[in-house]
Parts: sequence; C-alpha cells; structure tokens
Amino acid sequence: MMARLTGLLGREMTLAYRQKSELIQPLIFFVLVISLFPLGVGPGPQMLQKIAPGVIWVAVLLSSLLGMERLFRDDFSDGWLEQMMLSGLPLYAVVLVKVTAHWLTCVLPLLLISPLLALFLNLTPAMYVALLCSLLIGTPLLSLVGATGVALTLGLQRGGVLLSLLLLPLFIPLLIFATSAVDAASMQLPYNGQLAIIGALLLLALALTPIATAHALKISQN
Amino acid sequence: MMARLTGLLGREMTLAYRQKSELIQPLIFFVLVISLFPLGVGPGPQMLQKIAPGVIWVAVLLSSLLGMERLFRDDFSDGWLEQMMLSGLPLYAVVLVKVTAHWLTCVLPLLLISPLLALFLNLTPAMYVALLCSLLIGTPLLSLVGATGVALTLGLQRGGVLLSLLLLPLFIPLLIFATSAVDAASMQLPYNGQLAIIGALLLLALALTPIATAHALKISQN
Amino acid sequence: MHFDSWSAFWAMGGYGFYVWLAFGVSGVALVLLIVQSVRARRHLQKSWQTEQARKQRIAASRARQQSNSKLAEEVD
Amino acid sequence: MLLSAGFCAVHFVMNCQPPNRLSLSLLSVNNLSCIKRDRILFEELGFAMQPGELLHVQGPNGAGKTSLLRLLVGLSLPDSGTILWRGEDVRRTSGLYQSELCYFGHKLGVNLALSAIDNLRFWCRMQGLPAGQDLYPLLEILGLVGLEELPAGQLSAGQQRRIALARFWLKSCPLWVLDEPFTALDRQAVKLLKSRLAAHLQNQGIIIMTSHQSLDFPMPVRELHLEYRL
Amino acid sequence: MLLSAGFCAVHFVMNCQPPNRLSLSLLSVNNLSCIKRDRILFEELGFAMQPGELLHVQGPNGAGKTSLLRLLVGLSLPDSGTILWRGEDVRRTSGLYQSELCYFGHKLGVNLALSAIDNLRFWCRMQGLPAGQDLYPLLEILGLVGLEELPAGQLSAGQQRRIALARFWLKSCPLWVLDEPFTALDRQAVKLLKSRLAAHLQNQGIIIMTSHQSLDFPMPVRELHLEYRL
Amino acid sequence: MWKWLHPYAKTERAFALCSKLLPWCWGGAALGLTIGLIWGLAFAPADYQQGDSFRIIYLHVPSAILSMGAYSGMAIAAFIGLVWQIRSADMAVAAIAPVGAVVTFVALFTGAAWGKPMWGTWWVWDARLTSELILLFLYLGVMALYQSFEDKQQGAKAAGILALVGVVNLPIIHYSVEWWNTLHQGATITKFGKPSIAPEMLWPLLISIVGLGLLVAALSLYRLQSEMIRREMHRPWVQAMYTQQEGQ
Ligand code: HEM
Ligand SMILES: Nc1ncnc2c1ncn2[C@@H]1O[C@H](COP(=O)(O)OP(=O)(O)OP(=O)(O)O)[C@@H](O)[C@H]1O
Ligand SMILES: Nc1ncnc2c1ncn2[C@@H]1O[C@H](COP(=O)(O)OP(=O)(O)OP(=O)(O)O)[C@@H](O)[C@H]1O
Ligand SMILES: [Mg+2]
Ligand SMILES: [Mg+2]
Repeated sequence: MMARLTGLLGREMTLAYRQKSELIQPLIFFVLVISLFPLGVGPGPQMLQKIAPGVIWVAVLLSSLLGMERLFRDDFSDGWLEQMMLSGLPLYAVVLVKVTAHWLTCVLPLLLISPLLALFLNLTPAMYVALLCSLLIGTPLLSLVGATGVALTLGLQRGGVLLSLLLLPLFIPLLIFATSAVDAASMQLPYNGQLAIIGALLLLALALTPIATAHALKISQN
Repeated sequence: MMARLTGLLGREMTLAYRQKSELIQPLIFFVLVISLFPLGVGPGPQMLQKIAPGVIWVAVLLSSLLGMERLFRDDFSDGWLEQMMLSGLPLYAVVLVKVTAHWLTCVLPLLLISPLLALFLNLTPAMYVALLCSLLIGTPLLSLVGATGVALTLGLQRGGVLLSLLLLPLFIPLLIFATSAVDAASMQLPYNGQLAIIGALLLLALALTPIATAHALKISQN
Repeated sequence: MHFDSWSAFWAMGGYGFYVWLAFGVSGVALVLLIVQSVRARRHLQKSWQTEQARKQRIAASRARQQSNSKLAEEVD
Repeated sequence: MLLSAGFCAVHFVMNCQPPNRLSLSLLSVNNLSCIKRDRILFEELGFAMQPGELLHVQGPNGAGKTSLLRLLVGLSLPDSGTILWRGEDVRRTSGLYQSELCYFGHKLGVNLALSAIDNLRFWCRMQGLPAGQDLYPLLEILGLVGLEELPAGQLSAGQQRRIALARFWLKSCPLWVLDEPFTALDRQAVKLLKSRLAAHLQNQGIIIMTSHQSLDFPMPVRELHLEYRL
Repeated sequence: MLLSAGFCAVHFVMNCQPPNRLSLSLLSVNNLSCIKRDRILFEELGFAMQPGELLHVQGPNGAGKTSLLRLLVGLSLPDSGTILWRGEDVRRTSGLYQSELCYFGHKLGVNLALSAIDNLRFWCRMQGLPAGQDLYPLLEILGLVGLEELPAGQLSAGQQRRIALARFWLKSCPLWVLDEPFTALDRQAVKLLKSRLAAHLQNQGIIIMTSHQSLDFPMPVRELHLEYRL
Repeated sequence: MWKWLHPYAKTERAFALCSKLLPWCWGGAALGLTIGLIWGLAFAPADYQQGDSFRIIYLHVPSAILSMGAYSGMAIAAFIGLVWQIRSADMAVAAIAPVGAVVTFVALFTGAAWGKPMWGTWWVWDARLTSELILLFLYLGVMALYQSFEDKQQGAKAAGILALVGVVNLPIIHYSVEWWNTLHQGATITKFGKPSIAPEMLWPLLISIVGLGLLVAALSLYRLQSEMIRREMHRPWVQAMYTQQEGQ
C-alpha cells in the first residue's frame, strides 16, 4: 500500500512540476500582498515591525487559501477522484497524501522565502525565529483544515468565496496564537506556550480532519 | 440591441439571485479579512486608525479579486461564452454588461456595508467620507481591469493565482492614490487631487479595457 | 418599581439611548426572524401548489401521448 | 455525393459546382487550412453549399472535424483561406453572419444553475428573438415535461443536451452547424432530431454536421471526409 | 435474454437463475432502489451475474442508468438494497471489491495537463499494478502514436476517451463497468473496444455497460431495460 | 414496501412531536421574556457602579449564553445525523443555524451598546468579543454552505460536518476571559457556588435566560417543521396535510 500511496504523491509532484508557474504563483502572491502593506500603510519602520507578524500571517492565510481551492477541484471535475475512490485505497490515506503534496508544493516555498520578509518588514532575529517556528507548526494545520473545507464545497459550482467564508473563522484561533508567539518573541518573552497550543491543535487536526475530509468527499460524489 | 443587452444583464442578475448566498459571500469575506487584521496586528485603536485605509483597500482588492474569477469562467466552461460570441452582439458591449453585473452584485454590497467598518476600525467621519468617495470611483476601475485579467487567464486550467499575479501590480497605483486620499482626509487636507487622478484612470479604463477584454476572450477560444 | 416616573424610566439614569437601542434592535432582529420563518412556511405552500401544476402538466402530456399513439394505431 | 479533402487539393466529386461560381452558393469556403501545433489538420479545403444541402463531415478521432466547424462559424480564425456568406467575407459582416447561423458544439452553453426554461429564455433574449413565447410546449416535445424548472445540473447527460438542442426549434435561420449532436441521446430523441433536421432541409436550410454514426437520412447527403494525418 | 425492471418487481425472463441462489453468482444485486429528489428512479431491482455474462443497461435519457452504475461500483449509496460480490456485501469488503473492478464513467479521470503516458502510469501505480511496463505499444494499439507525450488537453474529444479506455487493457479484473463507452469514438475505435469486450467475456469476465446504440455483439447479451418514470 | 414507509413515518412522527411541543415553547417564551425583561428593566435595583446601563444584562447574557447553547445543540444534531443517519437530525442543523445566528447577533449588538457607555467604545478587538464574532461567522458559514447545495440532503450532511469542525471555537469563547486578560468581565453568574451578583438582580436574569431559551427552542422547532415539509414535499403525509388545508 505504501508504494501505491507514494505513487500518488509522485503524480502530484509531477503535476506541480509540469505546471511550474503554479509553484511560484502562491509565492509571488504572498510577496505581493506583503509588499502592498507598506504601500497602503506608510513606510515607518517602527510601525512596520509592529504590524509585521500580523501581516505575514494574514498573507500566509490568504495565499494558502488561494492555492487550496485547486486541492481537489481538478480531480473532481475530470473524474480522477472517482478513480481514486475506486482504487481500494483507504480514502483518508489518499487525503493525507494530497495534503502532504499541497504542503510541499504550495507552503514550503513560502517558508523558504521567509528570510526575505524578515528583511522587508524589519524583523529582529528573535522574532524571525519565532515566526519560522509558528509557520512550521501552523501551516500543516492550515492545509489539513483547508482540505476539509475544499472537500465540503466540492460539489458546488462556485466554491471559491464560500470556501474562504468557511475556513477563515476556523483559522482565526491559529492566527491569534501564532501572532502572539511572535509578539512575545519581540518582547523577549518565552513563547513555548503558544507553540504548544498550536502543536496540540495540529495533532488534533491530524487525527480528525482526514476522516472528516474523506467523509465530505464521499458526500460530494453522492 | 439595447433590449438584448438588458436581457443579458437580467440573466446575470437572475443567476446571482438564484444563488443568493453568492451575493453575501464576498461581503462576509470582506468583513472577515478586515477583522483578521486587528486580530493579527493587535487592537490598539490609534494604530488601527492609522492602518485602516490600507487594510480596507487591501480587503476590497482581495475580495473583489476572489469574486472576479467567476466572471467568465462558468460561461467559458459551459459554452455560454461561445453562444454569446455567436449572437452577433458586439463583444465589447457584452463585456461591459458582464462588468456592470459584477459590480452591482459583488462590489455594491461592500460599499453598503462600509459604515460598519468605520466603526470597527475607528475611522473619523471625514476619513469615512473620503473612503467612500475613493471606493465609489475606484471599484468600477477595479472591475474593468479585473475583467481583462480574467479574460486573459481564461484558457488556462488554473488561472486563480495567476490572475491575482497579473492584477495586483495593476492595482497598486489605485491603492496608493486611494489610501493617500483617506490619509489626507484624516489630516483635514483636501483630497480632490487624488480622486481626480482615480477618475481619470477610470475614464481611460472605460474606454480601453472592454476592447482589450473582448480581444482576450476571442483568443481564449482559439 | 425602581423608577419614580415614566420619564425616569425612559431616561434610564442617562443611559436611555444605549439601553433602548440595545433592546430595540434586538427586538427588531428577533421579530424579523419570526416573520421570516412564518413567511418561509407560507412560501412552502406556494411551491407545493406549483408542484401540483407541474404534476398536472405531466399528466396532460401523458394523456396526449396516449391519444397520439392510439391515433397512430388507428391509421395503421 | 462524396467530397474528400485529399492531401494537397480538394477533389470535387459529382454534381458540386466548381468553386469559382461563388455568387450562386449561400456559403462558400475557399482554400481553408488549419494548423494545430506542428500538424496541418487540413489545407486548401474548399466547398460550397446550396440551400437545402446537408454536409456530413466525417473522419476518425482527431482528424479536425471540430476545428473545422469552429472555423466555419467564426469562433476561431483560419490560418489561411476565406469563408464567404452570400458572397461576403464573414469577418466583414459584423454580426450579420452570426445572426443567420445556429451552432451546437461539444460544450452546450447550458448553465447548470439555471433551469431549462431560464436557459432558453435568456438565450432567446440574447439572440433578439421574441422572448414572450411559451416554452413549455417545446420542452414537452423534447421530453422534458416536469423538469422545466429544475436546475439543469440535476438532469442527466442526455437531458442537458436536449435543452441545448431546443435552440434549433427556436431560431429559424438558414445555417445550422452541429458537432456530434447525437451523443448521449436515446433513440427516440435521435429520431426527433433527425426529423427536425429533415424539415430544415426541406425549408431550404443548410446543415453542416459531424457524427460518427451513419446518418441513414432519406434525403441526399454530401459527405466530407477528413483524414487523420500525423 | 431480456431483463426488465418493472414498476414493482423485476421480471426475470429466460435462463436467469432465481435471485435466491446467490451463492453461485459472482455479483448479485437485491432489492436495489434509488431516489433522486422526489422521483423513484428504480426500486426493488435485482439481478445476478455469472462469469462470462454481459449486461446491457438500456433506457431513455434520464432513466437512471448512470445512477445505477454508480451505485453498483459503490460511488454512491443506494436508498435501500444490497450488492453482494462473491456473496459478501460490498460495503464490508474494505477495498477488495474495488480492486476487482474497473469503472469508466461520464467523467474520464484523465488530467488534461498530464500526457497520456503519465496519466496511465500514475493510474497503474495507484491501482498497485506493475508500473514498469512499456505503455507505448498499448497507445499504438489505441491509435495514439505520436501523441503519447502531449498534454491530454490538446487532444480531440475522442482521443481523450481513448486514453481512459486504455485502462481496460491494463487491469485484468473480473468486473468491468462502462457508462456509454462508445461516445465520441470513431468506427475503428468502436470496433477495437468491442473486440476487447468480447475477449473479456471469453475470459469469464463480467461486463455491465450502458449504450444507446445496439451492441450487435456476437455473443449472448442480457438486457436490462430501465423505464423513464416521471 | 413497508421498509420504505418506515423512514417516512419517522419524520412524520417527529413533525407531530414538534407540533405538540410548540405551543408550550411559544407560551413559555412569551411568559418568561415578559416577566424577566419587565422585572429586570423596571423593578430590579440599579448597579452601584454601572447605574442603569447594566440593565442591558437582561438581554446580553441570555443571548450570549444561548448563542453558544444553540451552537452546541446544532453540533449535537449534526453528530447524530452523521453517525446514525437520522434524517430529522440533519434537518435540525439547517433549522437551528439561522436562529443561532440571530441570537449571536443580538449578543454582539447588546454587548456593543453596553460597551459604548462602559468602555467608551463600541468595539474593541479583545478575545471574547472576537471569538463571539467568529461564532457568528461560523453560523453564517453553515447557513451559506447549506444553501449553496441544490440537493438539500447533501447540503445538510456537508453543513453538519462544518458544524462539528467548528466546535473547537466554543471552549475558546468561554475560556477567552481566563486565557487572555481582557476588558470583558469574567464569570459572575456561572460561578454557581457563590454568585457575585445580588439575588434580586439574579432572578430576573435567570427567568429571561429561560424565556429566551424557550424562544430559541420554539423558533428552531418551527423551522425544523418547515425543513421537514420542504424536504418531504412529495411524501404522502405532506400531501395529505396540504390538500386538507387547501380544502378548507
Ligand atoms: C460586543 C461586545 C460584547 C460581546 C461580544 C460579549 C460577549 C459575551 C459572551 C459570549 C458572554 C457569555 C460568556 C460565557 O457564558 O462563557 C458574555 C457574558 C457576559 N458579558 Fe459580555 N460581551 C460584550 C460586551 C459586554 C460588556 C460591555 C459588558 C459589561 C460591561 C458585558 C458583560 C457581560 C457579563 C456580566 C456577562 C456574564 C458573565 C458570566 O457570568 O459568565 N459584556 N458576554
Ligand atoms: N488546443 C490545441 N492545441 C494543440 N493541438 C490541438 C488543440 N486542439 C486540438 N488539437 C489537435 O487537433 C486535432 C484535431 O482536433 P479536433 O478536436 O478538431 O478533432 P475531431 O475531428 O473533432 O475529433 P473527435 O472525433 O475526437 O472529436 C487533434 O489531433 C488534436 O491533437
Ligand atoms: N444530483 C441530482 N439531483 C437530483 N436529481 C438528479 C441528480 N442527478 C440525476 N438526477 C435525476 O436522475 C435521473 C437519472 O439520471 P441519470 O444520469 O442516472 O440518467 P441516465 O439514465 O444516465 O440518462 P442519460 O442517458 O441521459 O445519461 C435524471 O432524470 C435526473 O433528473
Ligand atoms: Mg470533435
Ligand atoms: Mg448517463
């Protein structure tokens, strides 16, 4: 079974690689949103540093939301989802593979580019480390919960906006804990507590959301 | 010909009305994005007031971007676009109708809800008036330019992220002038200049983008 | 009664605007919800009636089809 | 009556008038060629159609039938060649040609969120046809009784295609172009459509269509064979 | 051999064994019913299939053929009734049933950005089939020579369907379920597919399929007629 | 054939049960709200710190508590519907969501109107207020998701899954005052051992909580009935009911 699942992972990677522009698009969107802010808000470095964690996390949320939509949509509309459901593989494992692929292709690049942001937004090294930690634990949670949302809106003709409506409220606790971790770091306070809560949420999501997603996918087939 | 075009407008309105939730979704997304920021950035009212114009305009940009994607996509994939091109109506007029419908159904609700934001983000009345003016002139420009972008990315399988990539840089000048108008208002300075520039941009877009969009649509069919 | 007079009651110790605003808007919201619920129920009955009309259309078309096929048989 | 597009030129077989007498034919196609990627799908294709004629475009999968039809209606532009309608280049008629044709392609143009009735009503208004007419009887003919007000997304594959086909009952225009219209239709619907096509020919209309099935049509059918060239 | 789902019960005509001898048949369906919105598409439908049999599901548009096939493969759940495979309820076989069937539906499961080769290769890996095999000869049989490495989105309607049909050459499993497989195929491809189906029956496979065209198949075909009920 | 009738009969019976409960709920709600609110508004003593503005409590606290209560009810219904496949439970999710949304709106609005005199601002972004706002969005999300589906059965299942996923927000709302130090008050009445509120203030509050609770229940049941009719429009029992009504 492992071999079959890695086969699936391979397909996702090939697809991402075939459409290379797909790989960098969330990235560029991310950088764009982040650079919109200094433009809209005004460039005072003190101010920027203060709003930086919030802006970065909001940008991560929005850009992963944008990329998320494509998680199951193509597979649904061209019938590959049907074929996966008829492959005899347990559906939650398939879901986990898809989420992993999404994280690797859409989110990992964001993490890799984050040093640049530290520069853009005047982050101190301590803040940057905290930001990176929170991103590392937080973004898989984002992908997992996002997958459930996508699966729920799959049967609908125009899920895009609905999707964000469903997901953003679920992401808000994550946002609060993550930014408060970075804020704590900026004041040289410990931030293990916040990270631990995010970690707990991640474990919870890892256990439950694949099942919920699989269920939602089945409903979409009806 | 007028009757035929109003027929088209009627169709768009019927579609929006059929899927009532479609109507309020950009709205809720808008409110959500706006409420994300105070959460991420921290709730100091002074601070909020300072970043408010930027946040509101960025939120308008993002939520109209999200709704924009559906502008031609359904029509393209179910073949209605072909039928419109074969109706003998001039394509730029059809484009104008679609853009009008989009503005009425997706953007107008945002304007109607804006008093709430004044409250959420601690705006002064003068700032609110400036904001409303800039939104009134700026958002049609957004829709017009957005339509061109959507048409350009139509033939592609996953235009979503690419679209934002194309459009955001185009929107940056708008963003700068609009927020500077609100900033000026917050300091009791006149802001006619900025509004005039946005108005000029709007007129330019009104004259040129429908033709560009029509052309892009033709290419997408090839 | 805690208040001395009606005017004192409406004034709410200077907080009248906020208290009555809160109660007013909440009341309106709840009443609107009730009205909407009742109207939705009425609307259901209407859609049931259009459903009946649809059924009649189907029946009429059936009848027409049958008479057509009978005609065809007679011609044969 | 067989008309075949050979490798370098078009061979006109039997009673097709030579291509220089264009003025007499309603639609005439000259020297048309289409290139996709590096492949020439067809080149120097030419034919002319008189009122009352049906052209059955045939060929294996990938031969370029759909590409040809899309060129003919003006959805895509040919790499070379011209299409004349009533002797005028169709690119210069500014919508007049389009108002005289009705196209049915692989994509249906049926919005899945709108009902059958709404779909047709808005199509009529867009085409400038009288929109007030009662569409229920037409939908009954097409076997959609009782489904008129359902969102089209809830109908079966064949039922959705019937909605799109209803256009040929609504718009009376000389030129009909149909790309595999019989797909997913049951036998009774195929019969219905065929009788409609026959009536159109009787009325001096022109039909250009593709289909992998043989038409076994009572009236004369011209055939255009496209080869699959690698 | 005709098998028809009447209003209340199924009439077994000719040499179909009575449904209580389930243990003998590979696939047996009991009391199946399906409701869409307010309409009962079929109810108390039951049949059993032996190795080497082909069931041709027929019926007008909207009768519920697609719905039936999707129930059979387990993509949707029946409103009542059971489907037994080798005597076991398919909902309890945890993937075993799925590994013994191959489904071809209205949607192809062909990614338009991937090439024909990649599409098939990843399908094989997902199914746990040996993936190292050379797929070029197979694609040549299917008439896709020279198109193996193009993104599937650039192929014609019929060519895309051929890619999806290649699965029936790749996976050897007893049960094949096909929903209108002949759509958009040219004659030569139809012939090819039919010979493949015949070979499968010869090998004691089971085929359940829908098609609006008559099959004119050399071997015995059982038919299931679904009515269109309003 | 009876296998078919069985599930229908279930819905029909649930409908009848709702009809029986409804008058009691409406009556209790009217009584409780009238007594509780009039007592609270006119007769209860004023707060020594907040003066008469504190009377907003009689709407704010009941609606705030019920906004969460309704959500729990919805989530429980969703769970029952998903696990045991009971149709009426699925419908209950769709029925409760709009009621919960309105109650949440009331909690937010009364809170805001109370905040202006007390904290000097209509709105601050503190944890409790924000999480209550999120609750409103969750309700709206459930409603939007349900409405987006043409096939209501499918829609109800999807909405149910969303409602269950959103349950994580409930503890966050409740404990937000303890986890973050905020402007908003900590628990006053929910500390049952020794409530830090005078009994002559507490009683009307408890009564209006019960009253609003009954109103929420009544509205939910009424909407549940509508949902049952909508979803089983073609079943014999609805036919019978409507033909009877038309006859009259
Ligand atoms: C928009 C603003 C507000 C919102 C969204 C809000 C929300 C809430 C919520 C959700 C609860 C229930 C908590 C629970 O049971 O766990 C609550 C309780 C309460 N709120 Fe507010 N509130 C707001 C403003 C205010 C203000 C301005 C005051 C008073 C100055 C206030 C006083 C109270 C009190 C006394 C309770 C009861 C606490 C208890 O005993 O548990 N609230 N509020
Ligand atoms: N967008 C495209 N880019 C490149 N090549 C294309 C594109 N669209 C079509 N083709 C090529 O053009 C050829 C003709 O396609 P077309 O759709 O016209 O075939 P067809 O005759 O309609 O076939 P079918 O019977 O399968 O519908 C195909 O071989 C295909 O590979
Ligand atoms: N999602 C849905 N919601 C409600 N009704 C549906 C849905 N899908 C299908 N139906 C109804 O079920 C009926 C059967 O559909 P199905 O697709 O099974 O027909 P079919 O026999 O495959 O027809 P065709 O020959 O046209 O493919 C149709 O009449 C349709 O109205
Ligand atoms: Mg074709
Ligand atoms: Mg079908």
